[in-house]
Amino acid sequence: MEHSSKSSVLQLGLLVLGALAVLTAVEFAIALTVNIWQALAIIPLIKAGLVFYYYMHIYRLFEADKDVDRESYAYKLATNRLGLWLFLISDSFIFGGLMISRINLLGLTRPELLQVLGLAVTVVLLISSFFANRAEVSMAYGHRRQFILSLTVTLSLGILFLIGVVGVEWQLAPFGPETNLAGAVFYVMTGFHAFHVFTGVIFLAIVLRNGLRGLYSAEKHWAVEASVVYWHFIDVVWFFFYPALYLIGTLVQ
Amino acid sequence: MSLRTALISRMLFFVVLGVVLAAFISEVAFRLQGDTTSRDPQTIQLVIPRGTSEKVAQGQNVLPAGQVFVVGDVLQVKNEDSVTQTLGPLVIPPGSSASMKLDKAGEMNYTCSFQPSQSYGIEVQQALTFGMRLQASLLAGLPLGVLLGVYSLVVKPLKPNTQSPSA
Amino acid sequence: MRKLYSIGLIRGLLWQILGTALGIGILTGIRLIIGLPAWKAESAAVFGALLGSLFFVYGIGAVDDWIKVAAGNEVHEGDESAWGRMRYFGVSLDHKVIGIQYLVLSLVLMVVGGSFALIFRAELANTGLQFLTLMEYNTLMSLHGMVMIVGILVGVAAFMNYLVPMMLGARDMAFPRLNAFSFWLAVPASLILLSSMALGGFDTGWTGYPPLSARAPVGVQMFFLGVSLAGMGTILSSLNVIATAMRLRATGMTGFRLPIFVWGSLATSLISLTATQLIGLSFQMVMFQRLFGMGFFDPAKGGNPILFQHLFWFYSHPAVYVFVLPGLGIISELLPVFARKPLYGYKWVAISSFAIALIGFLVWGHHMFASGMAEYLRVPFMYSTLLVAVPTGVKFFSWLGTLWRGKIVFPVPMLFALAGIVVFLLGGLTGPPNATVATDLHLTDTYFITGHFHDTMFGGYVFPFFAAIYFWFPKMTGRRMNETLGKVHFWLMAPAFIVFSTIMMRTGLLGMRRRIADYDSTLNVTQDHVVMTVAGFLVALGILVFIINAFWSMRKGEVATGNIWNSRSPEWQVSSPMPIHNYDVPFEVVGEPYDYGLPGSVYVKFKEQE
Amino acid sequence: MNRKPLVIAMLLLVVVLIATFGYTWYKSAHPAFSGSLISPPQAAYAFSLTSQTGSTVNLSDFRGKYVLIFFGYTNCTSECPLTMGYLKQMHDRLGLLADQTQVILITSDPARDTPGELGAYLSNFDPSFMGLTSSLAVLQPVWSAYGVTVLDDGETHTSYLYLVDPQGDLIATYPLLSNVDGITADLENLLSGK
Repeated sequence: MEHSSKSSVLQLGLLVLGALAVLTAVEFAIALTVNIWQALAIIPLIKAGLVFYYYMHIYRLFEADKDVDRESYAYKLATNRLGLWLFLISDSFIFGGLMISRINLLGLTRPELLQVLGLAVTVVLLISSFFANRAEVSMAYGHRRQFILSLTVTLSLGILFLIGVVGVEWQLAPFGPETNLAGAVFYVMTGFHAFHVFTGVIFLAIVLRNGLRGLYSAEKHWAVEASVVYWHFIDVVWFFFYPALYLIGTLVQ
Repeated sequence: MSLRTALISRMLFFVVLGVVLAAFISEVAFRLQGDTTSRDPQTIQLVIPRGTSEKVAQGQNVLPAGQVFVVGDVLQVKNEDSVTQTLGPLVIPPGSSASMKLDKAGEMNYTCSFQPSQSYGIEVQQALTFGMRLQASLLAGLPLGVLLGVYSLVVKPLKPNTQSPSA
Repeated sequence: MRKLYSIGLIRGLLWQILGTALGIGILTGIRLIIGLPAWKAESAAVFGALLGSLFFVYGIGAVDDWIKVAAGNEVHEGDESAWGRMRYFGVSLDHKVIGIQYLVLSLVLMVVGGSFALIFRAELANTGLQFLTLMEYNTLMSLHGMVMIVGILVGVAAFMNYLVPMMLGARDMAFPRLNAFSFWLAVPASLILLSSMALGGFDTGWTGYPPLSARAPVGVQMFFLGVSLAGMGTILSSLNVIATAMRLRATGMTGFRLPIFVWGSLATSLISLTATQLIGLSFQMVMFQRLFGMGFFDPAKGGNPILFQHLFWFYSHPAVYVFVLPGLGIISELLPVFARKPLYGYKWVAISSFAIALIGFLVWGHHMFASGMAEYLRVPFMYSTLLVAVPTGVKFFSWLGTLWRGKIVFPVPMLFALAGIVVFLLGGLTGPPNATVATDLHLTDTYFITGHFHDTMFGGYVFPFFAAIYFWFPKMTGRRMNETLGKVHFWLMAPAFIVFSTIMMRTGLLGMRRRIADYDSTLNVTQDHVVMTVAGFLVALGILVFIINAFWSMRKGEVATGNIWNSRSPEWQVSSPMPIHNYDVPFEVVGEPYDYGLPGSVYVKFKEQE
Repeated sequence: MNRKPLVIAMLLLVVVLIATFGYTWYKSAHPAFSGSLISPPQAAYAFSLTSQTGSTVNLSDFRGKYVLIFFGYTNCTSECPLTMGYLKQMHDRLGLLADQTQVILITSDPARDTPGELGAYLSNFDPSFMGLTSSLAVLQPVWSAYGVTVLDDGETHTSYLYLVDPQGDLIATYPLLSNVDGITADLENLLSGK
């Protein structure tokens, strides 16, 4: 990132957000009009790819070590990145298993949910992801005020998402976990995801607090990067869960 | 070409190779096997001959009590009798024909008007489709390809310094 | 009292009790507030156990450093050498200490699980029910399975933790705190697993298939929860191993100069890192079904019990490779040392571990031949299953090639390694009949499967495990284990076990179903059961000898600080027991790892020697 | 950071869109008929019965409309209300196209189903639905013509929906309680001339 100026990086982040927004809109439109599941399965993959590259900087994993000294910060940082990504891989198997269960149990039907709310929380999480990226970039360039600002926005949007799903959707849903299969699948999927969001919020809150106390610098801010990458991962999971729960297929009678 | 891309393309090549091999073997075996339920869905006609209703009224059997189909078959009932006949969801006016698509596997007993027993048995079997054979080829081909791929790394290393355990 | 409290383990247990009580209280309170009937044993037990395990991990101090970091303070690895023997009873960040802690926990669990086996083995010695009720039998039988499996997982983690950093020349694992955390998660998990006996037990077998497990007594919840928690621990520790092996290798240690054991550990960790999540998920889904009435596997609600089997076996088949791969690695480590010859076909063996692991992901279906999958799809699963025999065969070939014309010596570790090969061969050869659909439909759910499974587990894990203990005991303690007692242990255990498993398969072929408390006397297998029981107790006796030997040698064993096996592996080039931070001077890898007996060949070169 | 991936992603999106709408166009160009077609179409038995308003109604009055005929009775508790509910759903989904269709309920229980009864019953569903009854003598031939067996208590034994095209020919039948999507799609396709 060193070879490009901060403004250009932020600009790119905004561009990516725009692309993600377009993709989401298209997704929604397809669901409302022709509702072809193949399309609704491919679009999340595209979104995930964008986030992996631009927000989660997956390519950093493959950068050769500049510094071979085992005790150096750079080397440990690379090791930490590897560890975090290994954890994400492992975690993605849970969500993969949930998706498989959903496909196996519900097929091309979906639970009866509030479309507006679904779209709203999705957008909220998307924007929070953008601000998370903004926070990390700002930190990488040592702009602390902007970092704090963006991180606060991310955090509050994350909490908003939680309220939207657990506080509103769970209460308004016309079924309980025991009512029918759709209910069971809906609550277990959103439940697992909401739990991850919750942990992410705590993580971000800790980072924010320590950021306010000025513990991070442009050179050393692994905690910031970790929390932000984790947050993006949660967002990516939702890319797949949103169509799976709200869009694909016909309503369960 | 970086080491990573070299490795990925190598593995991809062998996975494809494995799947092709598996598919070949599977298809050959399949042909030799000569499976009966593997035909494509088609339209099968059932003709109700003239005078059926009278015979049925006397309790005679005119038509077989049932028939076997594969999923996707279309059963077309042609009514050459003088009265309206029914079979399950079908109503067939005289001299006309009606058809239904059998897209669920299982055994059904439809009520009908052209059997003394008032019922016609329809057994729909899951056809051994190409899709399932493809699935099978993938299930067998993937591990085969992986096996060949990893051992190829020993036989012909990517580069001298390349067998890092991430491979 | 204060002194007692300062011991981490005791502190942790106290906190766990506190947490469990608190959890039960909180849950009951919540139920009161939202106006449900206050007392529901099931949810109370689950929530209590969950909170209890969290409290344990907190109480023992496995998360203190993270809390400090979160609070924005600096953390340092304290000097633990001062603690002396107490290090083993509390949180230590030293991978060697954690490895030994794992080892002890593993032995304890396997002794417990084994004693369960002895109990119902005695019950089975005769037809009819002697001294167990059906429920007791089922509980013991199910727990024997899962306790042993957890024990094996822990044992695998033990050697991966102890050996991998040493063999790589690393100072410690990549994430020491995570390492400690994942171990201390395993302790409450084991306790919860065992506590299922107190809560009515369960009668599902270790597989816990719904709908049976959806109706079983509350004990099954503890079983699910315990396994899920243990799974978390495994995932984290395997993450650690992968990161360590990829990042902390000594200079010059390229992929094909890695010790075979590290290759095996990598393959193992790859599986447990990813697949373990799915067994956790499947178990949690059944827990939710029981707690919240979700209908995943309940046909009455449109659920699909087969889905559970898919999720379950997607982990549980690769899991057996998790158990055996490190064991096979240990065999490959020891043979060259005692045959004084290079390991035959090193690269092929190294890659074979990976091949087994990767193929293992795609064969889970062969556990479901009898449970209604599309007939045509059985064939590819059969094929891929049989394919696993190829890399395994490569390993056998390499072992034989290594022994061929070697100057073989037979100390106890070598004996166990050889026994491992023989027994694993028995297990391996009885595999294909189970993999072949035509025969499996007859063999499934008989003692033949059980015998096959025990052969693979003993040959692939138990014997190499003991070999490893006898081999690396001097590294751990600075004293070597008593040879004579070791030989007694071996000659009690190995023949007895081979008789045991062979007879087991015979009864299976005669029609003895697995997992049943009683059998028909007209099967004419009663004598076989008697023989099995006797053999089983002989194995147990051998292990008793081993335990005595271990405790005795720890104090009075012959002092062995040098390279007593005259091995090339780096950890033997420094004095035993291992220095606190492994290598005071880093080494460089300059040659092939297993070139035993080749004049002038060097594997590791310490910097000081330049 | 290069922008290539972004461009690729957008291109992918375009591809997906094209594929999606190509696919839907193809589907709509080749509609599948979910009812069981009767070929060649037979002239539907032309009846003349009394509607719930008391006026006399002939099948020929509905030339130019697709007519869905259903035999049932107002005391029926299971199938009939469900079917009428489905038909109501269909009617609503068709929207403007709906007035090119006519739903007719012919009673199988003239003893109890007076025009008033029918009117009250149908008012639960849709004002445009028409309920027809008459004397047993008049109804008998209608029932037999449509292959409907009526038990003494007025319960129909085998019951279907009959689709009559604008020329007054019987072109298709639907089993009762068949899902509403099929019927609706068929009518939409027919009305939009596909």
